Parts: sequence; C-alpha cells; structure tokens
Amino acid sequence: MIGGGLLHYWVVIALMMTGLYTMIARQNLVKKIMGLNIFQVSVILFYVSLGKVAGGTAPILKELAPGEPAPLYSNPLPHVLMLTAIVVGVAVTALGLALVVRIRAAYGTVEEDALRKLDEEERAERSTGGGA
Amino acid sequence: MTHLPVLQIALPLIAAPLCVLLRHARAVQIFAVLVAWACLGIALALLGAALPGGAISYELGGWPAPLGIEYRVDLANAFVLVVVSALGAVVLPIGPGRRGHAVPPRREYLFYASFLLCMAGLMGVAITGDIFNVFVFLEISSLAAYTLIALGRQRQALRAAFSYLMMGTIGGTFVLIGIGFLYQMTGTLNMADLQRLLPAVQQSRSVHAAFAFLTVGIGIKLAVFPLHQWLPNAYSFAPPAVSAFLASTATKVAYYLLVRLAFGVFGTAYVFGALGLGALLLPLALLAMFVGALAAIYQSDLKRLLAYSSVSQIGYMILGLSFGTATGLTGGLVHIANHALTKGGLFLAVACIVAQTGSSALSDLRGLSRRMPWTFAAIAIGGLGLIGAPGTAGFVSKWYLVLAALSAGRPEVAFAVLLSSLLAGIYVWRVLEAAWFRDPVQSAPRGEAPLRILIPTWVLIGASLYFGVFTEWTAGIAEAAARQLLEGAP
Amino acid sequence: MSAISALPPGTLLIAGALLLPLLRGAALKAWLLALPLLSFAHQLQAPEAGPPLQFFGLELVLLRADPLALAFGVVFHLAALIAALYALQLQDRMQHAAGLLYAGAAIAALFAGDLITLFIFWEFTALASVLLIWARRSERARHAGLRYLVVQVGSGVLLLAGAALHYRATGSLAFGALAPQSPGGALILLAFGVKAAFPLLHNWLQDAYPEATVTGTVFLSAFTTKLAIYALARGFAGTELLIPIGVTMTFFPIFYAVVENDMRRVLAYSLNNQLGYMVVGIGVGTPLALSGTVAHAFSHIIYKSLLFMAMGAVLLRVGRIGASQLGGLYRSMPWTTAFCIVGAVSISGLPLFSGFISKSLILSAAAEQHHTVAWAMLIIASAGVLKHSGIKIPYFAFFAHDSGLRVREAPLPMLIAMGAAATACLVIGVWPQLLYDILPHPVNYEPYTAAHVIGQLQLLLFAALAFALLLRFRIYPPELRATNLDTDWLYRRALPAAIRAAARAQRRLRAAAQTRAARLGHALIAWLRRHHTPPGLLGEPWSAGATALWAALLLAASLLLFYLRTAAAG
Amino acid sequence: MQQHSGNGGNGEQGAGGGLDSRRAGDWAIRLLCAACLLVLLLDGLLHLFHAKHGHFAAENWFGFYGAAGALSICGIVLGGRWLRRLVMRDEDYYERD
Repeated sequence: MIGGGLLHYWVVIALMMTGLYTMIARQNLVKKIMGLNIFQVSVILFYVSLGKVAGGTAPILKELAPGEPAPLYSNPLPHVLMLTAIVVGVAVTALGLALVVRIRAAYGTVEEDALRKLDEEERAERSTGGGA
Repeated sequence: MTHLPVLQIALPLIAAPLCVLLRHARAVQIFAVLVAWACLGIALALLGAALPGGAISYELGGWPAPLGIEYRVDLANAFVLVVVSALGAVVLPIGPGRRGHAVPPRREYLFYASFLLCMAGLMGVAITGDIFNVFVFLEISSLAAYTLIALGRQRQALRAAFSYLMMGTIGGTFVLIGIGFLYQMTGTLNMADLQRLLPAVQQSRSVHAAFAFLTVGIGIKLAVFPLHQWLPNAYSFAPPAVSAFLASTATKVAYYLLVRLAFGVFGTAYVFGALGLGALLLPLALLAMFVGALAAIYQSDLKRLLAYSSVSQIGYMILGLSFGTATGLTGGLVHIANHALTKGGLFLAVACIVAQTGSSALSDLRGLSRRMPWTFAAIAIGGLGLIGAPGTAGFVSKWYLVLAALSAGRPEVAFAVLLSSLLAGIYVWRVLEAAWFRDPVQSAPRGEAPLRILIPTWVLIGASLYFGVFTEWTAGIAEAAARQLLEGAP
Repeated sequence: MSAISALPPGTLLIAGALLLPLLRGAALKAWLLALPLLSFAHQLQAPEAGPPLQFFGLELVLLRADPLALAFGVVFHLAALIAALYALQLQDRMQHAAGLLYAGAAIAALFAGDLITLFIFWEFTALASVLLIWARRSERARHAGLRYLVVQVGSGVLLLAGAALHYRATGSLAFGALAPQSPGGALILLAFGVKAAFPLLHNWLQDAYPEATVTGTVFLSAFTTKLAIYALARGFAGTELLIPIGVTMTFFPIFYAVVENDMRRVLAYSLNNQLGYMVVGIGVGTPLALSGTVAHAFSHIIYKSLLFMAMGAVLLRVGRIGASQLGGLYRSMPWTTAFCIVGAVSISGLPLFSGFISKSLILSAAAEQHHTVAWAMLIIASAGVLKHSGIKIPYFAFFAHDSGLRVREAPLPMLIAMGAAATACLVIGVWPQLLYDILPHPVNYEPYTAAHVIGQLQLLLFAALAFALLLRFRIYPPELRATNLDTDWLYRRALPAAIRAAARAQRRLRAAAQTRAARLGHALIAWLRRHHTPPGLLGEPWSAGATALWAALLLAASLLLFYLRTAAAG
Repeated sequence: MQQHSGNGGNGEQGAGGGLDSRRAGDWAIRLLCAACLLVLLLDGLLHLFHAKHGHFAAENWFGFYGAAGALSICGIVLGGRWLRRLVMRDEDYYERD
C-alpha cells in the first residue's frame, strides 16, 4: 500500500533517536519535554508516510467529469488518526510544562541533577532528624 | 440495555467536565461517587451479559466494524471492567485526603474530575475492540494519572509525576508505533479483523517489530521489570486514594491489554510458539518477583514498601502469562482481581495511618497497632494475602501459578514462587513487627482512623478474604475467560 | 448435627476460641474446660470418612477418621484438656485463644485425608503456636518466636511444594503412604522432618520452647512435634532411613542435656531425644513398632507436659529456671515436687509408670527385626533419659543444695492439672491394656515379665548409682549459666556474619571496579554516569532516561529474539 | 521411687538436715548400693531358676543391664564435659553486638 524507498524510515528513525537521546542526556526538564516532542513527531511522520500513496492526491472528493478516471487518493485514515495523536501530544506537553512550572515553584530549579541533590539532602536531613 | 457498553465509558467521560462545572466540593464529591457506583452497576450488568460465554459487540455511532469503532465485551474484559469500576467506587469516596494535601478544598472538584477521567480511560482500554482507540484511552488514563499523582502533599510528588509522564509517554508512543506497523501490514485497526488478517502476514518482520514495540510499550505501563522505575515514586508520593486506585487498577489494565494482544490478536501459537515470548518474559518475571520483594524489604516507608511489593506481584502476573497456558493465564487473570483487592486495601490502610499520623514511615508506625487495631488488623490480613497464605485471595492466585509452573514442567519455577513468598513474609513482617512489638512514639495519634476511610479499607480486605475461600466469582470467571481467550474468540 | 460431624474434630476448638472475647469470669473458665470435652465428644461420633470437598477441581477430604488418627486424637484432646486446666488461672485471653486454636488446628490436621488440608492446618498450627511464644512479650521471646515461625512456615512451604510434585507424579493428593525416593515424597519427608526436629533440623525446638510462656510451653510440647510424628507414621512407616535418623535423635541431645542450665531447655532436648524413639519405631515399621510409636507418643505427651508444667510452676513462682539458680524447693513446693518426680520416673521408664510400657514396645520391635546397633544405642539412650530428665530435672530444681528460696506452692488449677497428668501416667503404667486397646494395631505384648522388670530396674538403678557417685566425686560438670552453641549458631551467628562479610566484599569490589573504570577511562561508563546515572536495582528510580534506555534494550532484545526464533523456524 | 528423692550429693551448705544436705546424699548412695545389690541378686535368681530368652545373646549375660546403665552414664557425663569445652559461650552470647 505504500510506495517509495526507505528514506522516510531513516528520517523517522533519526528523529526518534534524536528525541530519545535528548530525553536521556539533557538534565533540563524543559529540554526533556522538547525531546519527548521530537520523539512523538517522528511517530506522527511515520504514520503520515504510511498513508502516502505514490502519485496520490489529497483525498478530497470532487465531481468527476464523465469519462474522467477516478484520481488516486492518498489513504486518509492515518492522517486522521494523527490528528488524535497530535492532540494527545499537545496534552502531554501541556501537562508536562505545567508540572515543570510547579516543580520550579517548589524547588527553585528545573535541572534534574539539582533536583536530585535537593531531594537527597532533604531525605538525609529527615533520617538524621528522625534518628536523634 | 443495548447501550450499556458505550454508557460504561461515556458516563464518567461526560461526568468529568460536569464536575468542573459543578465546582462545589461536597456536591461534586457526591456526584462523582454516584457516577462511580453507576459505572460499577453497568460493569456488573455487562459481566452478567457476558457470562453465558458470547461477546457483546457495540458499534459506535452505528458504523459497523471494521470501519467504525467497535466496543466488544467478553468475559475477560468484563472481568477487568468490574475490577476497575469496583475499585473506583470503593476508593473514590475517600477523596484527595485532608491533612496538609496539595489540593485546597475549593479546587477539590479537579481531583474528582481527574479521577473519573482516569477511570474512563482505564475502562476504555478494556472495553474497546479498536486498537487505535486503545492508544487513545491509554493516554487519557495516563494523563489523568499524572495529574492525580502530582496532587501528593510532598514536592517529590511533582517529580514523580514528571518522571512518570516521560516514561509513560515513551511507552504510549511505543504502542503507537506498534499499531502503525500493524496497520501498515493489514490495513485495519479492528482487533477482531486483525486477528483474522494477521496469520497471512505474520512471517514479516514488520509484524515482529509491531509485537516487540507493543510488548515493550505496554511493558512500561505495566511496570515490568526493568521498566518499573516510575512505579515506586509514583505510588509512594501520590495521595493515598490515588495510590490505592492506581496500584490496584492501572497496571492490571495494562496486563489485560498485553494478554488481549498476545492471545486475542496475535494468537497463542504465534506469540508463544513462533516468537517464544515466554523465554523473554519468564526471566523478567522471576527477576521482578525477587528484586521487587528484596527492594521492598529494604524500604523504610510503608507506601514505598507496598509499591515495590507491587513490582514483585506484577512479576507473578507476568509469570502466569509467560507459560502461555490456560492455567497460567487463569493465575494471572485471577491475580488481577485478588491483587487489586489486597493491594487496594493495603494502600487504603496506609491512608488510614496517614490520616491519623501524617506519615507512613515505618519508624512512625511503632506501637500503632494498639491505637489503631482495626487498621493494623487490615494490614495483617492484607499482608498475609501478599504472602499468599491460605484463606486469603493471594493463595488462590499462587495456587494457580504453582500449578501452571508444575504442569509446564518447571518445578524450579514453582519453587521460586514459594521462595519469593518467603521474601514477602519478611517485608510484611517488618511492618507488623514495627506496629505490634515496638513501644509507641510519644506523638502517636489518639485513636482509630475515621470510618470514612476505614470502611472502604475493610470492604476491600473483607472481599480479599471472601474471595480467598469462595472462588467461583474470581477464579471461576478467570478460568472461563482464559479458556475463551485461548480458544481464540476475541 | 450431620453438618458438624462432616467437619474434622478440632474445628470445634477453633470455632470455640472465637467466642472467647465474649466471655469473662467463671463462664470463660467453664468454657475453656468444656471445649476440649465437647471436641472429644465430637471426635467420638465422627464418621469414618467425611464427604469429599471440591476445591479448585481437587478433591479434598477434610475428615478421615481411621484408628491411627483416632488414637492421636484421644491423647491430643487429653493434652488440650490438661493444658487448658493448667492455664486456667491465666488472665491473658490471647493466650487462651492461641492455645485453643493451636490444639484445634493440630487435632484437625490429624484427620486430614489429603495433603492440601494437611498443609492448611499444618501452617495454622505454626501461626497459632507462635502466639504462645510471643505472649511472653519479651525481646528474647520475640526474636525466638520469629525464628520459630520462619522454620515452621518454611516446613509448610516444603510440604506444599512436595504435595504439588507428588500430585504431578501420581495425580493424587491423598495422604497415605508416600515414596521417600520420589522428589515429592522427599520434600514432604523433609517438611515432616523439620517439624519432627530431625538432627540438624532440630534446633528451632530448643530455641523456641524455653522462650514461650509458662503455660504456652505445655501446649507447645504436646502438639507440634507429635503432629509430625503422626504424619511420619502415616506417610513413611517402614522407611529404613528413619532408623539411623531416629537413633541419632535419641543420642545427641543427651549430651546437650548434661551441660544445659535452663531446665526448660533441658526438657526440650529431652523431648528431642524422646522423638527419636518414635522415629525409630516408624522406621522399623512393623505393626508392633508402629503401635509402640503411637503408645510412646501417647505416654510421652502426658509425662512431658507434666514435666513442663512442673518447671513452669517453678518459673512462675521463682521467676528463674536455671539449674544453678534453683535448689531445695521441695520444702516450699512439695506437691509440685511429687508430681515432677512422677513425671521423671515415667519418662525414665520405671516399671509401673507409663514410659515403661510404651518404650519397651519400640525396643522389642527393634530387637525382633534385629536392628542390633539401633537397639544398643537405644539402651544407652535410655540410661541417658534417666540422667537428664529422670534425675537432673527434679534433683537440681527441688533438691541439690538449698538455694534459700522460699516461695508459695503452685496455684491450685496448676496442681490439679499436674495431678491429673501424674494420675494418667500411673494408670497407664499399671493397666497398660487401657492404652494398648486404642492403638491402631492390636497389641499382644506383656511388659511385666520378671526378666523385663528386673532388667529395666537394673539399668535404672545402676545408672542412678553411677550418677550419684559422679556427682559425689565432683566429676559431674557443675551447672553454669551459659549459652551452648547448637545448629542455631549457623543462622544466628554464621549467616549474619557471612552476609556482612559479603556486603563488605561487595562494597570493596565495587569501589575497586569504579577506580579501575576511572583509571582505564572507560568512556562509556563515564558517559552513562554523567548523563543519567542509571539507578541501581534498589536505588532511587527517578530518571526517565534510564527507563528509555531499558526500553530500547528490551526492544532490541525482543526483536533479536523474535527474528532469531522465526529465522530458525523458517 | 525412693532413689530419686534421696539423690542429694554435692550440697554446698551440707550442714542442714534436709533432703538437700550432704548427709542425705551419702545416705542416698548407700540406699542405691543396697538396691543395686538386691536387683543383682534377683537377676542371679532369675538366671538360676528361669532361663532368660532375650533377642540378643548379650541380654542374657548376668548384670548386662546394670553394666550398660552405669557405663552409659559415665560415657554421657564425660561426653558432656567434652561437649561443654566445645560449645559453651557466655550467657549473652547471642545478645551481644
């Protein structure tokens, strides 16, 4: 059902790896969310490429002149699905950013290593405080 | 009656924004609780309708499958629906917690709205027969869960929610990729249709990749070892009611989904015969059982201890799945209900403790059993359930797992199950020891927890005892559901 | 009525225990005494077999009342009644309840017709009995109880595992004769062995029993190990392996009993030694030997609880129980002294007392089957029994040197209980046919022949004389307050030390590995550490990155597995 | 049953006249000796007038059980002394650390 070579796969995989790497390697929570976005976009592109039919046009029905062959349409379903996926992605991003705002208010930083250190200090304090 | 399947989802889904409109804390609470109980009623009605053995199919908007979205209720998912809605109905009345929590009373309606959304999402995953719909509901429930977890009273709850969000989204996206591959190979999203079309293309690498992505993606939501790392923080920093609900339902629904895909969509022969999924899952399950239990032993906080114990219990469920046999699957499915009741009850008991002391650290439990006898009796019974002592629901599950291991010719696995029960005995003992045999600290509370929390706790713990003895509603249904799944009718 | 008679005897005790919180005062006491009697009546009218019960598709037989179970049932009821009487003046309702639950579970276990029912009551006895240890409410008791519980529950787990294997091998769960060579049978034998305190598996007994409450030890001494003896007699009668095991059991505790100071621990070692006779009897396995085992279990339960009751009364009044801390108590506790001596001569096997007529059955059976070595060892052990239980217990507690202790006599209910047990010892000893008649196999044995009586008297008197002379010439080791190492050293000392050492070694290794990694400039590890610090398995799981990495790894692993499998298949 | 109640021995405060005094111990030993002699005598009579028929030849030896009893006790007590050297520790051995 899909045509073309494998180029779109490579693009998708490159984007996916970029996103994953950003999530793994970056300490800044906002950057992590950006990585997450890139990761999700790669999947959206993957779906869009699934729906692409070589030589197909946008799937908009039009009045056919008598004798005119029906045009080759792209598969619209993956595209429609991606509308939902984009909505999900937006919701995740929004919620993630909202959490970052709250984290910033509660901790005063959005760097993962600083957060970890703050939590560790707090725990150490509590355990020594509890022991005394 | 004919619209029951859609009502099951639509009711909480519509009720959630209504909560936001209603705003008044008490009114919203009553409304949300009523909705939750209505959901339970619908789920029970659906289970009753599915009991004869057939599947109820409901076509959304009148579009017939495979083009339209189909809701399909058979024994397995009716069973899951009942578990999810029952836990929701029992836990929701507790509310977001009173003492120093992060939700000011005038914003409590948001808690109830999120909770209903989470329920709707989880039930949606179970009920839908459309695989893309599964992804959507999975994300609805996850988004609601992130929100709920962030409501915990410590600031670590925010970090826990954020980590869960990152990991959960990776999992969700993996699922999405898997669905994409499936669609690419078959051109359909309807699960029944997929089951029909897949055998023709199952030798292709895309289908292998689809299954791998789906397994790993669901594995994250299911907290399969070593993808469990979001779970301990999420459960230990969330508000008590949320921990109780999520711990007993979220991972169970993911488990159901994996079972449905493995047995119902891809087919037992393909998944366990050709791909050898069992060889992958069995070591992970064993590792989860032991690492989870060992980690639980070393925790100094009761909620965290229970969270790691969940990792270990999820290991049992995966173990049941990994044999790919009816007995194993029965063990896994029945553990959905049994562990939901036991762990839900235990987390609610923690809610009782937190309501009275403001802490769930083991060192603050010292001598508390004298002040809160009912709460700690519940913890003792629930703990026995985790160990799998006879007479509790946990025994029933372990019984099937041991039986499955033996009939699969793996006595050493059966032995491992029993051995990890001993580990469970140790961490349960740590709790009981602190509560029973230590002298109370000065700041110990005056008395028993409020009935508002204590009654739901005992409802769940009592149910776990009941189902430890009378098993036709748990093991009986699970067995029939497992048979239905294995025979291949989705 | 028919519904109740379908339940195994003992369930009445369990149900009755649940009523305890509602009762107080005289009603409570009456109920405590009435329950064992009611339960015994329940046993008398029990049908030979109850209806099978369907449970997860398995057929369970809750009630199977054959002569072996009934014989043990009689003595278990008697012990429950005596122990309840002994504990009567106790104010602690939890102990009453625990004692009843424990006795009830042990009795119900006797009537279990299948391995699953047996397992359930087996574990039930463990859970109920540990309460009797914890009821002492001391730090030592708490730890000892925990160790006890781990061993007991572990025995249950072994039993369940063995039952599952047995079921797989044979398709039957019925509890009858089992094959010790099959893996299932071996596990079950091990489970029974733990509870019967086989050598090297024995130490929970000496560890826990002396830490229980005054009245708790009386209950404990009666049921747990004898339930195991019953189970061995049912499952492994005639297993030759049991003879050397039993002989070892009769033998080594004697030496420990010489040096042990805590009188209740001496009795625990003596209990172990007595179990050895029964295990030998089971190993010999002829009808005479099995009857001897049951008879010996019967008389043993009575005189051993009598001895534990006497020592309990001393502990209650004096507050101490070390041999070195007692002495001269016969002045202030004359009745207790007298009853204790009855128990002591019974266990030593003096003619006219119960030990004489039961132990000789086992010895004769061993001789008839020409187990010469076993027989000789049992003769030596008989002298040992006299030494540690027959003489050491009454002598050091009530005579020896006057410790100056002047206490009150034991409370009346305790005296009545001891008196009842002492009477039972004497009655059985004088009219052995009373006991022989309830044994599972008909016994045609006359203990009172001139040769037998004179031989036994000779053995006992010369042994007593030797003991007295050794004591007189100070060769007998003095009583010292001390801890004597036994196999519990392995898990109380060696194991924790090994774990600590392993933890230290692991820390050192990890440190070494880290420095080496740093020295080699291992770029990958450094990168991993810098970027996402993958949490250890037990560490703080914060990082989403680690999960992403694991997910990728798992994905790669599963893809590889799937491709390889399908490639191999294709 | 007298042999038990009269078993006094190494009483430290042997001056008193009670059953726990040294004098009582000495009397007990005398009594035991007498009893032993009596039983040996009975054993001899049994040998003369009544053929014994134990399962093992050893059982029929004169004074076999007496020798077995006395020797066993000596062995056990000496074994106990040796065992004590091996296993005895302080009373609070397990409570330490």
